[in-house]
Amino acid sequence: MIRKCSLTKLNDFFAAIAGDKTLYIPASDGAGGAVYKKWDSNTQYLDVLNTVKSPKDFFFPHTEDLMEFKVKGKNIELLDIRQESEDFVVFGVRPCDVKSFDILDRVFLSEPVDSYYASRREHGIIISLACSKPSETCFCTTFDIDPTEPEGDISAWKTDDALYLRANTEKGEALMALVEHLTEECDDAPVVAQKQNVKKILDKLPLAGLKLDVFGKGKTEELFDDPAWDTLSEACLGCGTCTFVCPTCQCYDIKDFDTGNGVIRYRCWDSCMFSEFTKMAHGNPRLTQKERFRQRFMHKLVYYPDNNDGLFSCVGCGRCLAKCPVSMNIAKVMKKLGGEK
Amino acid sequence: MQKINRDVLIDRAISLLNSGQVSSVLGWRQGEFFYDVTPAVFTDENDIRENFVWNDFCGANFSKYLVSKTKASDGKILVFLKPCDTYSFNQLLTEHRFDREKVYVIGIPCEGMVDTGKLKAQVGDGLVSAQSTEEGLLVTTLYSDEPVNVDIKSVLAERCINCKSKKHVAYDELLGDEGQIEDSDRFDEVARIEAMSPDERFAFWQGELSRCIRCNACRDVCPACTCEKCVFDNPVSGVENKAPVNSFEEKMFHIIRAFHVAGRCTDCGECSRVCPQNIPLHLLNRKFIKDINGFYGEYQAGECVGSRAPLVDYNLEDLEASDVFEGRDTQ
Amino acid sequence: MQVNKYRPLIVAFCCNWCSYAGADLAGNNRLNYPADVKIIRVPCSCRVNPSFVLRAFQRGADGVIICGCHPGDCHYTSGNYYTRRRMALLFSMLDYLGIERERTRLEWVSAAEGAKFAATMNDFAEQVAALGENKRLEDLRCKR
Amino acid sequence: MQRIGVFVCWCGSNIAGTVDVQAVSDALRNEPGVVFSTNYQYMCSQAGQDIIIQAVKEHNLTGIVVCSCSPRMHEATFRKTAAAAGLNPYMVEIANIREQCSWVHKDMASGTEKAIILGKAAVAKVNLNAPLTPGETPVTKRALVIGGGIAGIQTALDIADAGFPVDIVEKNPTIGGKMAQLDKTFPTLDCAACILTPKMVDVAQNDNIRIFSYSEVEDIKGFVGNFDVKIRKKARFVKEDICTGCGLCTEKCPVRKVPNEFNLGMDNRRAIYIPFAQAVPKVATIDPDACNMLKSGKCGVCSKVCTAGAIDYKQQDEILDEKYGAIVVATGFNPISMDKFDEYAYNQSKDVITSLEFERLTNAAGPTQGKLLRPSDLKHPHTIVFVQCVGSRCASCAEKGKEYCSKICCMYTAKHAMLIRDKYPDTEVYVFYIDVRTPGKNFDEFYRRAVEEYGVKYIKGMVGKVVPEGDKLKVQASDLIAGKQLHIDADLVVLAAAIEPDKSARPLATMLTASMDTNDFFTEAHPKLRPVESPTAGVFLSGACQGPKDIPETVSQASAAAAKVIGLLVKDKLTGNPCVASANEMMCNGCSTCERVCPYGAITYIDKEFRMPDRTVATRRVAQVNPAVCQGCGACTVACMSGAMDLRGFMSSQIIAEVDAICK
Amino acid sequence: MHNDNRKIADEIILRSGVNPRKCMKCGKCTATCPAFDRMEYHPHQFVYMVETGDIEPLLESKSLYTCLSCFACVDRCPRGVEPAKLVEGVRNAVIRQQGKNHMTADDVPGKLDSDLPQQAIVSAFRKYTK
Repeated sequence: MIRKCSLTKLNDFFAAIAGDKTLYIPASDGAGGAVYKKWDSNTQYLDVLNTVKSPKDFFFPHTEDLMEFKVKGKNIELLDIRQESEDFVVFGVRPCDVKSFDILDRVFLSEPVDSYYASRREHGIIISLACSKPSETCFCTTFDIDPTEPEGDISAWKTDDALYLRANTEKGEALMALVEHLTEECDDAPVVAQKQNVKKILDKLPLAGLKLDVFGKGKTEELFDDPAWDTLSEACLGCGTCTFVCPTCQCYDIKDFDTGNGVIRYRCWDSCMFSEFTKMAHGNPRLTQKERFRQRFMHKLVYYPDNNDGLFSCVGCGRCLAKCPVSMNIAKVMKKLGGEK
Repeated sequence: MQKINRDVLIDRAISLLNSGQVSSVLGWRQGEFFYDVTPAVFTDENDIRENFVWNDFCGANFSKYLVSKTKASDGKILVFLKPCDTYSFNQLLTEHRFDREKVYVIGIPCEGMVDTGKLKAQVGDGLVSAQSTEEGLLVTTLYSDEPVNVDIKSVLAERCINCKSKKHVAYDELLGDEGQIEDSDRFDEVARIEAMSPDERFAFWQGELSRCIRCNACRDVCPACTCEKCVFDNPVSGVENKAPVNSFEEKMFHIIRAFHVAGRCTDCGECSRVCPQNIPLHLLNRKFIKDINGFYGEYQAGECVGSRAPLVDYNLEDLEASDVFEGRDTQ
Repeated sequence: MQVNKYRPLIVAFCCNWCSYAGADLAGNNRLNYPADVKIIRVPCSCRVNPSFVLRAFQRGADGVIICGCHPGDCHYTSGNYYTRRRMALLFSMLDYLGIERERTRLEWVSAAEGAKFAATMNDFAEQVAALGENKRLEDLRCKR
Repeated sequence: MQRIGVFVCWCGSNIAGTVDVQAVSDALRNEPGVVFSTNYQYMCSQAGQDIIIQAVKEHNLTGIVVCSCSPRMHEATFRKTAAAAGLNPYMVEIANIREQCSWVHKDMASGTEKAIILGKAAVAKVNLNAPLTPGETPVTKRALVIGGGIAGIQTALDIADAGFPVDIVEKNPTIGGKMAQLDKTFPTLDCAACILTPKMVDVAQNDNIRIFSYSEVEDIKGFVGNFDVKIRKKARFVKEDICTGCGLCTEKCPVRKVPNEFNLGMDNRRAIYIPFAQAVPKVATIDPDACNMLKSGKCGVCSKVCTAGAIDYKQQDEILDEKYGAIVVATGFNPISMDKFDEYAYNQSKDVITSLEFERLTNAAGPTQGKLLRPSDLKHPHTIVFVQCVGSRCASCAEKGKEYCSKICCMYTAKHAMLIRDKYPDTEVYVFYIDVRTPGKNFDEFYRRAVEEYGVKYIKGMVGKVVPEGDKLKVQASDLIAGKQLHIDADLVVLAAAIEPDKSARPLATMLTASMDTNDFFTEAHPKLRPVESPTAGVFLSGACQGPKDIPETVSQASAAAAKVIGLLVKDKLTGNPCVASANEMMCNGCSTCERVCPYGAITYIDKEFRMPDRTVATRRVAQVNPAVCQGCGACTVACMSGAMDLRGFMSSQIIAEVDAICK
Repeated sequence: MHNDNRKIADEIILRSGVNPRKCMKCGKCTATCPAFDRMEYHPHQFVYMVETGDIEPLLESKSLYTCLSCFACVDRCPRGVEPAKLVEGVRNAVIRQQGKNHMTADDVPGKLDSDLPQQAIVSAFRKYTK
C-alpha cells in the first residue's frame, strides 16, 4: 500500500514526526555539501543525492564514549557513561546507504553483540528515499542494489510534487500512523514512471558495466599478490578520506583520554589506510602503503564476502570516487584487477 | 584551456625516458571520468601515450611524492611541475627531504585548474564529458540534452583565481613560456575574517572546523607535512588524537598543523583542494603568511632554496607580541 | 564583592634565568599577586611550545602568560627572539579564530623586576577574571 | 612507576605561616607514585636532609619532591642530598612554595591550595624524570689564537705562561698587527715599538708558542675541547728555518717599486721583503705578484745572494691539520676605505691622509724617518686640519660609514695634535670635532693638555669639504660655537677614519659557527657577564674583533680571554650539563630547522643507516646534538615539527604533565 | 614655549618627513653650506630650532629664501637628517600662512639670465611651484 504526501506539506510532515521523535534530514552543510541535521522548523530539506558522510554515524558514531575511570586519591571508580538511545528517525537515506546497514549489522550484531550499536539500531527508524538522479559516480547496481526500490522501515519516492511512502516494517507502520493526516492513499503510477526513467539513466552510467567476477569468496590467493597493487597504490596518500566517507567501513580504535581526574575510554573511527592502524607492540603488521591500500579493498571485495556468505562490503555509493584526493578508488581497483585497463 | 599541449609533454617524457636520462616519469594518469586524474609513475612509452593526461584537472602537486619516490628509485625521475608546485619543490629541498640530483624537473605553464565541485554546482550532477575550448569547457551531463558551455573563470579553483605566481622558481627545463609573479588578492578573504567581530570569527571557524572528520587528507597531501612521524600520530607528543572528538580537538589539530607549516607553507592550496568537507584550510595558512609578511617583511616560502624561514629567524627590532593587535579593533 | 568574582586559573611559563628569578624577587619583597597564578619553570621562554599553551587551555586554564628575559638579555642570547615570533603568530592566530586575545600574553620580566612581575600578574589575572571562564578553547571532558 | 617521597618544608614560619604544611603533605601522599610524604621545619638543615636520606633508604624512593623555597636557592643542595642517599641527583624536583606561594599570598586557604597544586605538578614531573648523567669529553690541551696583533700576542703569552702550548696563526708575514705600525701610544706617549717588540720577541722565544705566520685558517670542525683545524701555510718561497733574516736579498732584489703595505703604500719595498726591522719571525717573504722569477722565471738574484740557501721558488702552500681545545679569535680591525668620502678629497690629494698613515709619517721607521713632511712635496706642513668621525657615527650612510663610534679616534687625534705642536711649535693644528670622548684613565687630562698646554685649536664643528687648490687644501668648515663658517688653507688634512673588523672575520665566524652582529663584530656570549666568550663554547674573543678598543682595553680582554682558555685547558675532561637536547633519530626528518635556531652550533647532521619499521634499510639524514656544546635552552625542541627533538630535564612530556597537574 | 609654535614645528616635521632628533649636532651641514654667508640661520640651526619649536624667528627669516636648495647638506649629513628638506618645510609653512608664495613659477622664466647656473633654475622651480 502506498500513500502520498504533497510536497507543499513536506514541512508539516517533518514537524509531525519531529513532534514525536528526533528527526534527522539531509540539509546543507554550508560548504556545498549535505549533512544530516536534526530537524527544527528552520531546517531546510536539501534535495541532494548523497550526504558527504554516510548515515552510518547514526548507529556507529565517529566517536563514542564507552566508560570512565574516575580517580580519587589512590582509588579508581568505574562509571558506565553510555548515553541511552531514544527513538529517532532518519529521513532520506538512499538505497545504497540503507543496504550498508545490513553490512554493518553482520559485524556488530553477530556474537559478541556490540551493545552500543545494537541499542542505536533498535531505536533508529529509517525512511529511505529512492534515487531519481544518479550521479556518474554511482555503481550500486553492481552490488544488486536497486536504487529505485529502497529498503528501510519506510520506503519513499520523491517526485516533482509529492512524496510517496510505503511502510515496510512495524516501526514504519507506526511512524506512518503519525503522519496519516498529512498523507493520502494513492496509486503508484508516478512512482513506476520515475523508476522507468531512472532505469534508463542507470544503463548510461559510466560505471554500469563494472564486474565482480574475479572477486568474492575464496579469491584471496588469486588476488593477494597481484602486481597491480603496486601501481594502484602508488599515489595513495594514506589519508582516511575514503574510509570516513564510506558507509560500510567499520574499523574503530579504542583510546583512553586522560582528563586529569581519570580516564575516559572512547572509541573512534579508524582507517586501515593510516600508517598507525592496528599497530601492536611489535610494530605494524602492514608496513607499506601498498599493503594498507590492498587491505582496504581486499576487505571490501574478498575478506568480507569470505566471512559473510559472499556479500560484498561495498554498496557503490560513489562517495570515495568523488572525495579521494588523488582520485584512486574502488572502481579503478575493480577494473584493474578485473583485467580492464 | 592549458596553453601547452599534452603532446609536447608526452614527447619530452618519452624522449627523456628512451634516452635513459630518466628512468621514470611522474605525471597525471587518466581515470574513470574526465575530471579524475591520478598522480602516477610512468615507465613505459605506450602507457604514457595512452594514459598520460594534461588538462584543466591536473591539480595535484607532485613535489611531495618526490620524497618517497626518489628513495625508491635508483634512476632519475622526470617530474612535471606547475609554477606553484615549484615553490613546494624548493621548500622540500631547503629541508633536505630529497636528493635534487635524482630529479629532472620540467616546468610547465599553468592556466589554472578547475574545481570539480564548482563545476558540479553549475551544471549539475552526472558529469559525462568535457571539452576544453578557448573560453572554457563544453560539458555534457547525464541530464542535459545539449552540452553546456561553462566559463572557465567561473569554475576555477580558488587558489587559481588568486594565483600568486605563474613563474617557476625551479626547473631543469621549461616548456612553453615563463610567466610572472602575480598580483593576487589572496589575503582579501583573511582580511575579511579579521574584520569580523571576535564572536563572528569564533562562529565562523567553529562552523567550518566542526565539519572536520580528521581524515588527515590535508596533512597527508601537504608538501610541508613530510614528517617521518607526525605529532598527531605520536602518543607521547601531547597532541595526538585520531578523531575530532570535540570542538577543542578540531581546533587543536588545525592550529598546530598551521603552526607547524607556518613560514614553510608555500600556499599551494592542496589542503583546501583535498578536504572532503570543503573546509577553507588555506585561510589558516594564509593568515600566518599574511602575519609574517606584515610583522617581519615579505617572505615567500620556497622562492629560493636554503632561505631562512621566518620562524627560525629573528630581528632585534621585531614586533612585540603585545603589539600584534595594534591598529586592529579591540574586542 | 571579591567573593563572587570569578577566580581564573592562570598558567605562567617563566624562564629560569630572568622571569623565574623575577618571581622569586617578588616573593622576597612580599609583593602580592593572586594565588590563581601557577608558575612552570622552563630553561628559556623558547622552550614553550605553542602546544603547551593550547594544552593548558584544554585542561582548564583561563589564561596563559609566558615570561622571558628582555630582548637582548636572553641567557642563551637568542631564545626569546624566537619566542617573540612564535607567540606573536600564535596569539594572532588564536585571535583570528575568535578566541579572546586577552587570555594570552607574552611579557619580558628581568630578574630585577620583582615589582613588574607582581604588577604583571595582578594585571593579567584581573584581565582574565573579567573575561570569566574560558569557553572557546575548553575541552569539556577535562571539566567533569 | 616511581616511588616518590614528598618533603614539605616549613621554613620556620616563612612557609608554615601562610601554608598549612600538614595539609600539603597529606594531600600529596595520595598522588600517583607517592609512597611517602612528610613535613619538617627546615628541610635544608642537616636534620632535614637526614630525613630525606633516611626516607630514601626506608621506602626505596626513586624520586624526591621537596616543597620548599625556590630551586634557585636549594635545588643544588637537595640534589647533593639525593646523591648522598644513593639516588641520581636529577631525580629531585622542587615545588617553590615559598617565594612563589607563601610569600606572595596572604590567605592561608588559597596559599595551601596553591602549594598543593605546585606540589602535584612537581610530583607529576618527577614521575617522568629519568636519571641523568653529565657527559664527559676529553680536552685537547692546546690553544689556537687567530691573529697575531697585540691581542693575539698577549693572549698567547698568557696561555703559554700557564704552561699550555699555543699556536698563533697570522695572515701577514709577521706578527705585530696594527700596534707595530703605531708611533706613540696615548695617554702616556710611550713608543709603541718599545713596548710591543719585546713582547714579540717573547712570543718568538717561548717554547710553548708556535707562530704560523703568513698562514690562514682554512677549516674548523669539532667543538669545545676538541677542535680540528686546517691551517694553510702560504708559500713564502723562503725556507723559514734557514733564512737568517740578514736582509741582503731585500737590498739586492731588482724589483723596487712594490707599494709597501706596512707604510700603507707611502713608500716602496722590493719583491722580496721583510716588513720591518723587528718583524717576528724575521724571515724574508717573496711577493709572488711582484717577483720576476716567479712570474717569468727570469731573475733569481735573491737566490744568488742568499748565502744560507733559503730561497725556494718551488715552495707550495702547505696544509697543516692541528687539534685544539680552545680557539681565541683576535682578528682585529682596519680603518675603513675613504673612497666614498669625496668631500674630503682623499683620492684627489696625497696630502689628505688617514690617521694611520699619519702614524707612519711620524714614525722614525716610517717613510720620512719620522720627520713630519707632507707626502706630496715632502715639505713641512704649517697648517694641519684633523677631521674627527670620518665614517663613524654615520647613520644614514651605511654604504659609506659605520653607525657606531670608533672609540679610539678622539684620543689618538689628541696625541697627534699634541706631538705636532710639541715638535713643530710653528704649526697651526685644528681639530674639528662633534664630541670629544675621553672616558678612560688620564684620558681627559691628556686631551685638556693638548688644548691648554700645547694650544691645539679644537673647534666644535665639522669639515664640510676639502678642495685641493695649488699646493693648499682649501678646508671649509663650521665653527658652531662662533656661528661661523671657516675657510682654512691647510697643508695637510688628517682624517680619523672609522675602524671596522678585519674582512677575514666573517668567513671565520661561519667556520666557528660563532655569531656576529650586523657590523661583523663577534657577539659575546653575554654582553655584560661573558664579554670575552663567544656563544659557541670553546671560542673566545680578544681585542677589536669584538668591538672597537684601545690598547689597554685590548690587552685586558686578551688576558681575560687567556684566563678563560686556561680555565678550560686545565681540565682533563669537560663535564657537561646533562639537561641537554637530544634527537630521536627515528623521528628526525633531517630538515635542519633545529640547526638554524641553535645559538651554539651544537647540532650537526649526519647520514646514517637505519633499519626502518618496514624492515628495509635506509640511509637517512638525522640531527646529532653534541652534549658538550648544547646549553639546554630548548629552542630546537619547539622548532622541530616532528617532536623528534626533546630536552632532558625539561621534556615535553614533563612540562605537559606539570600543565595537566596545575589545570586539573 | 608657544603652543602654536610647537604645532607648526610638528606640522613641518610631519610634512617634510625629517626627524630633527636624529641630528647629532656635528655641524657638517653648515660646514658644507655654500650659502652660509647670506644666511642668518644656518642649516644646523634650522634643525635645532625646529626640534625645539623655536619657529617664529625662522618664519620671519630671509634665510628661507637664501637657501639654494642645493641639497649639499642632505648629501653630507652623516645622520640622514636632510636639513634642506626641513628648510623647504619651513618655507612651505610660511607660504601656507601667507596663503601665497612671493613669486610664482611663472615669474621664473622672466628672471632667467644666461649666467644663472642650471641648479638655481631647478631650485627656483622647486621652491615656487609649491
